[in-house]
Amino acid sequence: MRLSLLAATAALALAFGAPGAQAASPANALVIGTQLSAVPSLDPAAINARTVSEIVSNLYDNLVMVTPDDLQTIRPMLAESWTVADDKRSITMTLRQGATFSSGNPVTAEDAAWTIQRVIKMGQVGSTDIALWGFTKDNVDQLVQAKDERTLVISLPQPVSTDLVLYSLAGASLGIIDKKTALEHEQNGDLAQNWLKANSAGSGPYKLTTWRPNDILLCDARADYWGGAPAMKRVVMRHVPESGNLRLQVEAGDIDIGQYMANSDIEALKAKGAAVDPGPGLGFYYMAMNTQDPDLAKPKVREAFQHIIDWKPLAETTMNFNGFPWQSIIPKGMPGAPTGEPTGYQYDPELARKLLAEAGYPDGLKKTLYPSGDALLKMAVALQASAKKAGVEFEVVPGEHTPDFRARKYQVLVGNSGTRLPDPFGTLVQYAYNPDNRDEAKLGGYYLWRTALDAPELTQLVTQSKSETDPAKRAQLFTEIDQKFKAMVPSLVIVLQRTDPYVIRQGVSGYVGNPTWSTRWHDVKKN
Amino acid sequence: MTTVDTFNRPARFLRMRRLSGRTLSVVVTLVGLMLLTFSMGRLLPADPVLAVTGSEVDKATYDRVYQELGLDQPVWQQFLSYVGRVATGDMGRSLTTGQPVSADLLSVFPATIELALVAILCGTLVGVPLGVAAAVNRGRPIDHVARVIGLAGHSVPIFWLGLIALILFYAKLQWVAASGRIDILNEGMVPPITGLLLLDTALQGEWDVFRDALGHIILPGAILGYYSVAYISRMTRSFMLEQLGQEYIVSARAKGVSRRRMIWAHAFKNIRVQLLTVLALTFGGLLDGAVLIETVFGWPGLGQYLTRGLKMNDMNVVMGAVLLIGITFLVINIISDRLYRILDPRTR
Amino acid sequence: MSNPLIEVRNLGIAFGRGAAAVPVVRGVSFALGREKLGIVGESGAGKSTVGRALMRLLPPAARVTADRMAFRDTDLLAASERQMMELRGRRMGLILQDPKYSLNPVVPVGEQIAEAWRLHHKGPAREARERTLAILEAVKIRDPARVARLYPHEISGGMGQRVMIAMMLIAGPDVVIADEPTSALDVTVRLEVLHLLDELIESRGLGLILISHDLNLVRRFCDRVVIMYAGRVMEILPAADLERAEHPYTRGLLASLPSIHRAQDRLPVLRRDPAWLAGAGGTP
Amino acid sequence: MTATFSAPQGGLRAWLKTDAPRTVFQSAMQQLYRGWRRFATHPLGLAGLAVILLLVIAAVAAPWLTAYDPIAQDMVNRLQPPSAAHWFGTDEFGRDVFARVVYGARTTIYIILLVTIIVAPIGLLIGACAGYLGGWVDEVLMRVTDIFLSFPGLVLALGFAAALGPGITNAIIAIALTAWPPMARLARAEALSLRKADFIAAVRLQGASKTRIITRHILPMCLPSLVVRLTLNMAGIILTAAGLGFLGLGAQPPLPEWGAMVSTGREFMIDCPWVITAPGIAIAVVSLAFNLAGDALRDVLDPRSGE
Repeated sequence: MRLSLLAATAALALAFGAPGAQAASPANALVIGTQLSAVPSLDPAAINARTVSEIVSNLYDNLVMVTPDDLQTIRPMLAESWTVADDKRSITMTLRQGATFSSGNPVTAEDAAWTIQRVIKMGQVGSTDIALWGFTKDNVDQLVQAKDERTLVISLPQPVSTDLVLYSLAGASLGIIDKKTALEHEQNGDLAQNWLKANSAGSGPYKLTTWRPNDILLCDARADYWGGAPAMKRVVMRHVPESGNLRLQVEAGDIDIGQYMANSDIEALKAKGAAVDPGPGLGFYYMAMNTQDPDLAKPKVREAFQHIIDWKPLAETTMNFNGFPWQSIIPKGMPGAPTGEPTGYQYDPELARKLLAEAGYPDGLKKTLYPSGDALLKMAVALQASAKKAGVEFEVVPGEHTPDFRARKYQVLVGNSGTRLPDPFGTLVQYAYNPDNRDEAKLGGYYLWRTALDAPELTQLVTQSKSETDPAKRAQLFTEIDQKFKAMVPSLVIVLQRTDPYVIRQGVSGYVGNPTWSTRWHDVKKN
Repeated sequence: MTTVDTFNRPARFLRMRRLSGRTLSVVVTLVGLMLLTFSMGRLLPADPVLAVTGSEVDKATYDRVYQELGLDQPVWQQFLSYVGRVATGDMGRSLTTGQPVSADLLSVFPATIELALVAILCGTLVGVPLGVAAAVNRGRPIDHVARVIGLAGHSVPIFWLGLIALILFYAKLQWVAASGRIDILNEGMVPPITGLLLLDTALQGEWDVFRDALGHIILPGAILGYYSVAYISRMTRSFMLEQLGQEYIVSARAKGVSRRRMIWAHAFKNIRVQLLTVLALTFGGLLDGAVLIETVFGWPGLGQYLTRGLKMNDMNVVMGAVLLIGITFLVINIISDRLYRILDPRTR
Repeated sequence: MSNPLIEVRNLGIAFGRGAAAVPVVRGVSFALGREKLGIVGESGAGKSTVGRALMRLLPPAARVTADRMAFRDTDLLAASERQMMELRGRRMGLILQDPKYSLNPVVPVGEQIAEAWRLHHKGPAREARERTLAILEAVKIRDPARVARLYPHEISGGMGQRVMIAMMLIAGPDVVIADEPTSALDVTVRLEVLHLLDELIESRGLGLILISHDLNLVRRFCDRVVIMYAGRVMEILPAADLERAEHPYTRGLLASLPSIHRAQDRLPVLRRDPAWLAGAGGTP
Repeated sequence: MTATFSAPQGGLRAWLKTDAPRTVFQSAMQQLYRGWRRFATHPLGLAGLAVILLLVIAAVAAPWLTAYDPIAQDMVNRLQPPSAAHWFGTDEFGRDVFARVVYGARTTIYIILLVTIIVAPIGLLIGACAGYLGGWVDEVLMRVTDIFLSFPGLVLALGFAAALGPGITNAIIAIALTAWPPMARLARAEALSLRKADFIAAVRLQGASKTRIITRHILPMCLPSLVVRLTLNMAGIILTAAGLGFLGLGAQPPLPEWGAMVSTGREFMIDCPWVITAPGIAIAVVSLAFNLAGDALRDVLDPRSGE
């Protein structure tokens, strides 16, 4: 009896001692450590989050694309060329020859038309960017048609800047799907939604081999890709929830790219020679105030709240890789965006106290503060402390509060936004657009609506910027919107512009984070 | 001649009644489990309709789905339909993974079972000898040391221990892997039979994949095992003390039996069955520790699946996972009772 | 007493350490030849303690001192644990009181008997099995093959004690210490087991120490008797001379025994004399 | 006769030691004294008790032990290693870790007291009623207990905590909901063994009602083993609270709670280990202390359960 126990311990010790040299990530495979927790589907039309957009943009090709270094220039991809009609109400695109899906079927204009129609008909989060141009379930079949094998015509129901339409076609959700293969797996008219959740039918450089939610994603390269076989034969995305664990693996060389890492781990890896792509994003960290709350409805209170956020040390320490100070609703570098350091509101507890007293609250205010999710908790705690000095008492309630934010059931909330449209209109439609302020409208997609602040003039200007086709006029419109937004003491206080850092192991090159979240693996190399 | 008891009821009838008595209590407990998870699901602040339709939905579809889910029916009717659905294995669809919850549970549960089994093995290999040593040397320093080592296992926060072990055994010594159940090279190489990687690879003779899987499971398993050492060693100690005081020990020694044989071949042989029930209870307790360990080691198991469900207010996941854990607990207790009867000659 | 099997002089046993030590046995001396020696006394007189001390089976807290405590020429005090292991079972056997507790409940009785043999004799399992069946027959158990497979809770008290005897005799000891061997049995079985024990002891020419609180049993069954009281030996005398015992304690004991021949309405109660505790030592 | 508390000859020791206590109070004190004497023979038990006393002192005397405010942020010297100024260093918001551990003791005491107040009465009442009344009452109550027991503590607590929402009080209620079943089981076992006791029959003969018997006679008898079981389980309760804190369902920021501190501190564990070490050790030491004290207490209060 005793012997068997000793034998078992010895066996364990032997195995324990020598599981072989830790297999560093192989030379021709790229290993990405990330969070795969909230990925309900790999269907391009059903997704808009960052990580899954990256996956989808490597399984599927778009008609056109924008590269990380120049977000304004629209470049050809599956569409070789395109022309805009004189009345600017339709775009005719000519598809390239020789591009094939992973099933071997050739990529035709019919696949492109069907894909766009499908996105609109499904009407899920993937359609937000393109639905803005007026496409609906009823009109999309007539408006988007394949003239022949290689020609696709897109007619616009309303006057819209064609650049905006093309930008939305570059988004991950508009990845072109192999119509024939998809329809083979359609289940009672669901446009193959269920099948595409865990399978891929695209023409991208990689095809899906294994997908286990919250665990692992395996994609293998296609040697016959029309844009040339990618260097990395296999790409693995591994779910590593613990940042410390991920950092150790990057240090040990088992993982090449680290995403969603804690700032201290990024700093440590940077010090050890890893490259850090700051990954500027098209979104902001903001503090939202629900103007249905009687106190927050008063502009003077909102003005005071602009001075309770100590954003300098926040950007330098707690959130140093999560964003840089920014106070405009137009992303930096975009047409109409201010230049230089933000000069608007500074952290000034005394001023805030004075303003609150003027607004009728001599001994300050007490409100609940919701972080929109766990990632925002540390920002909420920092805000809680800095606001205390200004006489504002915040009770922080941790948890998942995005649903409350959408349903206007909150007082003060800190959150972050993101969009994939590389055009100011993308953020303006979120922050300065509120066509119908009634509760029944349920326009949860617009942040301004969530704060219940009616701004008809701003809304009108934003609609105008959508249809304005002349670039110079659009830039002037954007600046005007930005100034008017600041002038009305908005219910959304912009604190930082968002950055999503990627840590890239030494010896890995060609991995560049795309602000529109269509980060492509095609050019990644290892030496 | 059928054996009858004092009220001349045939033994077969008695056994049947006792069996039915026990299955009745099992069924009642099962329904109780579902009542608990159902009410827990209802209390969760998430709106079940949005879980199905996604957050942007117009009034019409909202009402249609509301009706479809039967939320308009009285609560007890909803509970009955819930029990009906669960009986057929339909636990609804998960918000976070998009898959039906029952499919998710099938893929995550073997990972936790395997982790718990390795943990129990480690916990026993350390806990039992520790308990025996403490009992045999009662009162002497080794007794106190054994108790502190055991209790420390239960007192030290498991996630803290996990992180420290990672730094030591993974970062510095490179002995083990850091996360996941297997290296990406071996991913999908071995067709699953039981879903337990160690077993599947061993059965199919894939020894280096086995060693790789072992390298991934040994650290989280050992730490989770250490978490259960306190309970196992304490129970072993009290069982052993009870046996060492028995007369048959004196008669064994009078026969000239060596000390070691007296401890293991005689005293320990008597407590093996009792230890079985202790291990069964420990298995349940391990599911607690698994919840934390799986987060630290990125182990794609039931624990992580449940905590993510709770964090994302994914109601179907919470109800499904908690119910599965409850049922596992129940099954383990039943099996340990049955084994207790079979293995102990006195009650056969 | 020519070369005795066991010789004990001025044996003292105390429990606990230093000042807290509680003396249980003081100044006991006696010798055992190939005879049946009874040790009798009230419960708590220390007779079981003496018996177990001889085989060094007392719990670690016990302190055993003696001028001499030897089995033949082996000094039992100085013997190493390894030597004692060889001696126990092979040279000296111990029969305990209640088979329900003194047999391992989860091991078949045959196996427990065979173990006693295999501990001291190398050899194939077949031989141990044969020896077991032989000894079971020697203790008059019918159908030994079937009984060997049974568990202790499946056999009666009488049969259990026979198994106990078999277990202790299989290795061929020279001395058997029987600690209240029949107290747990009902009266009818008690005599059978005693005769069996007597027969085996006589036929194999062993030395027996029979520890009991039953004066009548010892008087009829043993050659010599050691009377113990509060850890001391009051008197050692041949069983036949019990009626002519000199020590007041022995006479007091005898007087308090009910007897079929003499009708007595009130049995005299023993009056304890502290003087008995003063001196120590009885004749060897 | 009324006992006047006269100065007994030979001082307190003699008063405690005399074989003939004159008042109920004196006999109770004597029992306590004898219990303490037996408790004092356990070195580990004493160590455990010492740590628990330390915890209470730290909680009560927190403001005097450290000048720092556990909540005030001081971003300038953020993540400073332990130094003369900050004995345990500072955390990611520049708060003094030593102060947060000391004030964290208050949270832990709050958890312990609240759980005890909720768990002891529920457990005792359900157990005693089930044990004493028997029949279908026993069957129903025990089924309910079994259902709660068939969940590992943390998992059930997680479920309730998520349902009730974050916050230390909700977390404690969740923990209490999972901690009462073992108490009920224990009280039931005691009540079952007492039900047949003669003195209970005697009381019943005097016409005492069921409730009176349970409350006045059965409950007090269950107290000793309940105290022991509660002390032993307290370690589990503290760890469950820490587990909830780790998963973000425990205390709301900025309240200093050891589990939450370890959870947020784990982000800096590799570079600034002191942020996580102090609260980690605090959790370990306190729960170890309760385990050791519980073991020693078990010896004193119900020796018949053996070692």
